[in-house]
Amino acid sequence: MIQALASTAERDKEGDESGMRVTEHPILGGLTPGRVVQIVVDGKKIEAREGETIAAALLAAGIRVNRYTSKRHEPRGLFCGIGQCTDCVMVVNGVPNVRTCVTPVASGMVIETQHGSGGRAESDEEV
Amino acid sequence: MPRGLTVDGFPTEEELKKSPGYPSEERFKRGPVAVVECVQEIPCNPCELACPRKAIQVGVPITNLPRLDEEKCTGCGICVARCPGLAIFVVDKTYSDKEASVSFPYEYVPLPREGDVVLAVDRAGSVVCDGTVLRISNPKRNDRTAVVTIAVPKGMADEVRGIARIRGERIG
Amino acid sequence: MSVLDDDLIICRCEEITVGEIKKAIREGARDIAGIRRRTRAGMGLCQGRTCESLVLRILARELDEEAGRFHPNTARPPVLPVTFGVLAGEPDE
Amino acid sequence: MSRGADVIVVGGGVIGSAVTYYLAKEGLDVCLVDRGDVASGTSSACDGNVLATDKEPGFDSQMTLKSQLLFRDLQEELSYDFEYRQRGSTLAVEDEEQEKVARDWVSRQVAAGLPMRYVEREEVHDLEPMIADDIIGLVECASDLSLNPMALVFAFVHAAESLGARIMRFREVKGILRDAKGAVKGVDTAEGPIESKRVVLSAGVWSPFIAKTVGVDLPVIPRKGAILVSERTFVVGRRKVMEFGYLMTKFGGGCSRKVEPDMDKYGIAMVFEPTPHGNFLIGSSREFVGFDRTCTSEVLTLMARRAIRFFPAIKDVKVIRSYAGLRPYTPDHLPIVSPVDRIPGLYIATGHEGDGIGLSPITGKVISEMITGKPTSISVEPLRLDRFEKKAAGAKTTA
Amino acid sequence: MAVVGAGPAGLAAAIEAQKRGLNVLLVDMNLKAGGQLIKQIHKFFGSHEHRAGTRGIDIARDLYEEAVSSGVEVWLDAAVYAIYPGPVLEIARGILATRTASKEMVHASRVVLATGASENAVSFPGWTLPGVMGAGAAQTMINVERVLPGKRVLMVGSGNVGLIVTYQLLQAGAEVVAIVEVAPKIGGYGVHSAKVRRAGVPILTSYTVLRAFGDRQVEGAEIVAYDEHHNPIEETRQFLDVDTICIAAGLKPYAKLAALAGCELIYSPVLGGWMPVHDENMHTSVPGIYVAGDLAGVEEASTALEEGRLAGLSAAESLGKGGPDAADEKESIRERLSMLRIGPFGKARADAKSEVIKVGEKICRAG
Repeated sequence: MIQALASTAERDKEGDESGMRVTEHPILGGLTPGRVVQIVVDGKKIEAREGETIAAALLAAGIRVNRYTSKRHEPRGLFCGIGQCTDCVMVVNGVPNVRTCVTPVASGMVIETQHGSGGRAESDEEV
Repeated sequence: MPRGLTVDGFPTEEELKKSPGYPSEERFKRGPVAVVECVQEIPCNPCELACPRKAIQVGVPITNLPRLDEEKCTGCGICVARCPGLAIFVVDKTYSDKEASVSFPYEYVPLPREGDVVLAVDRAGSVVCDGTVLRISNPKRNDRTAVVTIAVPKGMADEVRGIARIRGERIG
Repeated sequence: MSVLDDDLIICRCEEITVGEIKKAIREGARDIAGIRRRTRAGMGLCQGRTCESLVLRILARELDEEAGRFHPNTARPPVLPVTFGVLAGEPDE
Repeated sequence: MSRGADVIVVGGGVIGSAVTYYLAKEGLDVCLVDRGDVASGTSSACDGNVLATDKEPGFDSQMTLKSQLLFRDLQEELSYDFEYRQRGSTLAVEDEEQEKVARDWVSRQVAAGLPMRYVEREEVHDLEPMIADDIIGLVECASDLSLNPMALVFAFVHAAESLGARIMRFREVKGILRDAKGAVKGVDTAEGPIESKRVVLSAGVWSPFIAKTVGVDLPVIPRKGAILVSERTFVVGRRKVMEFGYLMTKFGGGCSRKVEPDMDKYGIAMVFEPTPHGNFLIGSSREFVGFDRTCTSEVLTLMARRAIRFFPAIKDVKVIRSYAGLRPYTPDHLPIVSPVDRIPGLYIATGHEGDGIGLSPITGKVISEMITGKPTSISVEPLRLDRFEKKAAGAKTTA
Repeated sequence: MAVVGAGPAGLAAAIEAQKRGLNVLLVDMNLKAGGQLIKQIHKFFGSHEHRAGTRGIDIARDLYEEAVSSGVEVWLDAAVYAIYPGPVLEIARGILATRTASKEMVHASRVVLATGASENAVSFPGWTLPGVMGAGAAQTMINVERVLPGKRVLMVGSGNVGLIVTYQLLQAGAEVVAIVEVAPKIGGYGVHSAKVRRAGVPILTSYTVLRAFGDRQVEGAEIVAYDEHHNPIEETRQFLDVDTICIAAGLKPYAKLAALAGCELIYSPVLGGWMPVHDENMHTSVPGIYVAGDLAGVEEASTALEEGRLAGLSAAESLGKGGPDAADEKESIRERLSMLRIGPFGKARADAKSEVIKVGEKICRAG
């Protein structure tokens, strides 16, 4: 039981403040160190593991809202996780509607919460 | 009031005793034995191949309920980690004067350690008594399914089927 | 049953509600395509991948028919979003 | 046997629904019959352009202008929002050769009373910021407008219903019934006949099959047109933009385009139309392939390529869907809005090709005027069915 | 031959056909091969032939290696967005991992579609809030990405997916507060339910989720029990302190590509909804196009594997490359398939499948 305490403490040490990373796993084993890349989310620098999806990196950082809808301006996040429902889309490197659940992070990637269609104006009616 | 596997999610005593994988009380008296808690006809038979003594038979079709040949079974426990449904246990009601031992699959981290006093749970996940960890076995052939053996008061041998997971919250 | 509140969103992309779908049925929609044309349910980025089966269930219930009577929307290319650039098939400069 | 009606309208597309609306407005008991849902054929597979700019100067463009004025009224009359937007439209001119034809086009249209002008090179990007750098001029038409075609059908249908019209969906008309004297007495449907002394046939490309049941040959054939739909995205343009070469694909001749041969083979011409929902539609293609409504790889590829040529910025915008519709083509590009002289009580309203949406109000109005015996809002002579017979006869004489 | 989808069915089809002498191209839109197997960390059921007792992730790895070593050409990050008569596949390569995606046109004389299934949604007030997600999405997060989707979870649905994902959430360190099941009985295997019950997770049958609470994300859920007349029992209404709601309401075949290819569809509630009609060789109504796996009716991964083999073998046979054992081999695959469709859980699927094949025998001429 003291062991368990230690492993929780280690989590925090690794900078996983939200405690969302699955560092130890009975089947998958310990989380291999892996290369860390920096991404920028809404202007804030965040560390991500190379190869993971944007959605995973955000969840690990405690970010669950990926976008706000056009009509009701409601928050949306990860839903299907397989690139089908397109609810987790964000503006990535200036491109709107990028499916974050299937798109891997890359060093220096600039990610923004998407509002509506992510365009420079919501629709031509609102110009 | 037990409502059965499909409502409560775990088998009742009656469902278990009706199944061909459940040892007789006489067999329990003679030492460790496998308890196969597989009471639904599902297409699955690794238990059959797991046993070196062919003490578990499924046969054809593979939806047959596993049948335990309690004379052949030595309670070695190889089948415990091989059952994909984690539905096989080894119970030794002769472990000591006052205690029985129960072996069960355990796929969580962290693992308990030998000698730890743990919270033993029944099929419904309720803590029913303390248990003492006797063994943790996790050889390669188990493919990451550890088998934990704990000692519990003899009267709990038919109830205890696991331990409460060791979690951060419970520490201290 | 509260889960059928008219205000409940069914099409997550276009934010179309149960109420709007029921209204479309009252106005004559008899299939998924008819609902889509009247409400935009299924016209968004995901093209109905999430809501199609929900719309199908509402149709079946409102019209008291078997779900299997309602055909899915006609499949048309592209079945998943692809850029004009890729579709145009021109090599990148 | 269903209750009869003053008029039966066959076909619940935009033309049939407009006809139904205008007839109901005149107080007639109208019954609209469609084998499926309303707005489920060609009117659900088109764009929402109401353009005068691409019409032949003269009768053709005048008729559109009249229709555009009717739309202004309809916006008030119809309670159902059909996403009416009058933003005008532009035609993109690629080179000096096109420029010459374009300037001539503008002057002829202006002479015919259309609010058009030629936009010089310096002003091109003020009007269309996203358009390709090498576009040398634009033809602008201020009166052109856009709307949602399916919503327009629903708007007509709802208004007609509230005026007492009956809408019979999912009832297939098998043929037209005549009395002993040869006059119309109703229609035959899968669920039995419906009586009426007047029938308006407005079933688009499917009209000839029904007309044939009374021995009428309609020179209407399906011409397939495909459309690409984008995701919701940034503002690429705020109004309709077409390539000037579109006119060439529509009418043929005039001036050439510098395009790969397949572009002309499939009649590809860029048509850009923003919707109020944040996405845009890309057309267009023109093919005679019978009743095949599938989208083909070649056409979609070429349409995407042509669209990028005019709006390079959309290269990274995603296409989420395509569809194709069967436009009712006639040999002289004018619709048939006409009584059938040989069969008293039978009227034809079809053959609008790509202009059905835009011409639906004027068509509906004219048919209602014909049936109620009022003077028609526009001259209907050029729209008469017998013009084809006359032409055929004329051709024979000349030969 | 081209195979669309590198899950168990697609991989098996590709291996089988390649081994029999076809040149096989296997395409998948994801960055990793294996389909849903890459998140199946549990040991599989079935028999020895189906590699029962092996974990899904290991089966995925082995199948992929076998495919590559047998000579199958594999394109990952390759999304088939259209299929035209020919059949010709139009593929976008490099959408996910690169910024310069390109288009590839592939003409194949035989195509196996193994596009799998997608999760059914359940709608309730608040279901659009971040934190409400498919059980599959949560499973991907914990087992592939190694990130918790949340710390306190309500699972909606007690089918095998709901039960297994519940177990795996526990393994990853999350709490599952409860499983609610709208039906009066648990949907999945008893061994799975017993496993999560032992771990202390209550399974509430005849219960439903009424709403998800939260402003920007899930902060709680309200559940209620139903009586036998489907009326809520007010005194059972309760608030659960959860940050995540997982929906496990079954799967539906992902049939859009098959439909675009012109395959006749049939509605089978037992097999997940609309799916392509096929004959006993997995051949569809479109000459040269085969289907396998969840697309051909939602079942287990073991079934998908066998169907994939059958489709690959049938395609090879139709090109004269079946080999001398083709008929026998097909027979034994069919036998193994029927073994997977017996018992109380398999019977309904067996019946539904034979209904499909009965229709298929009429409209699916061999390619």
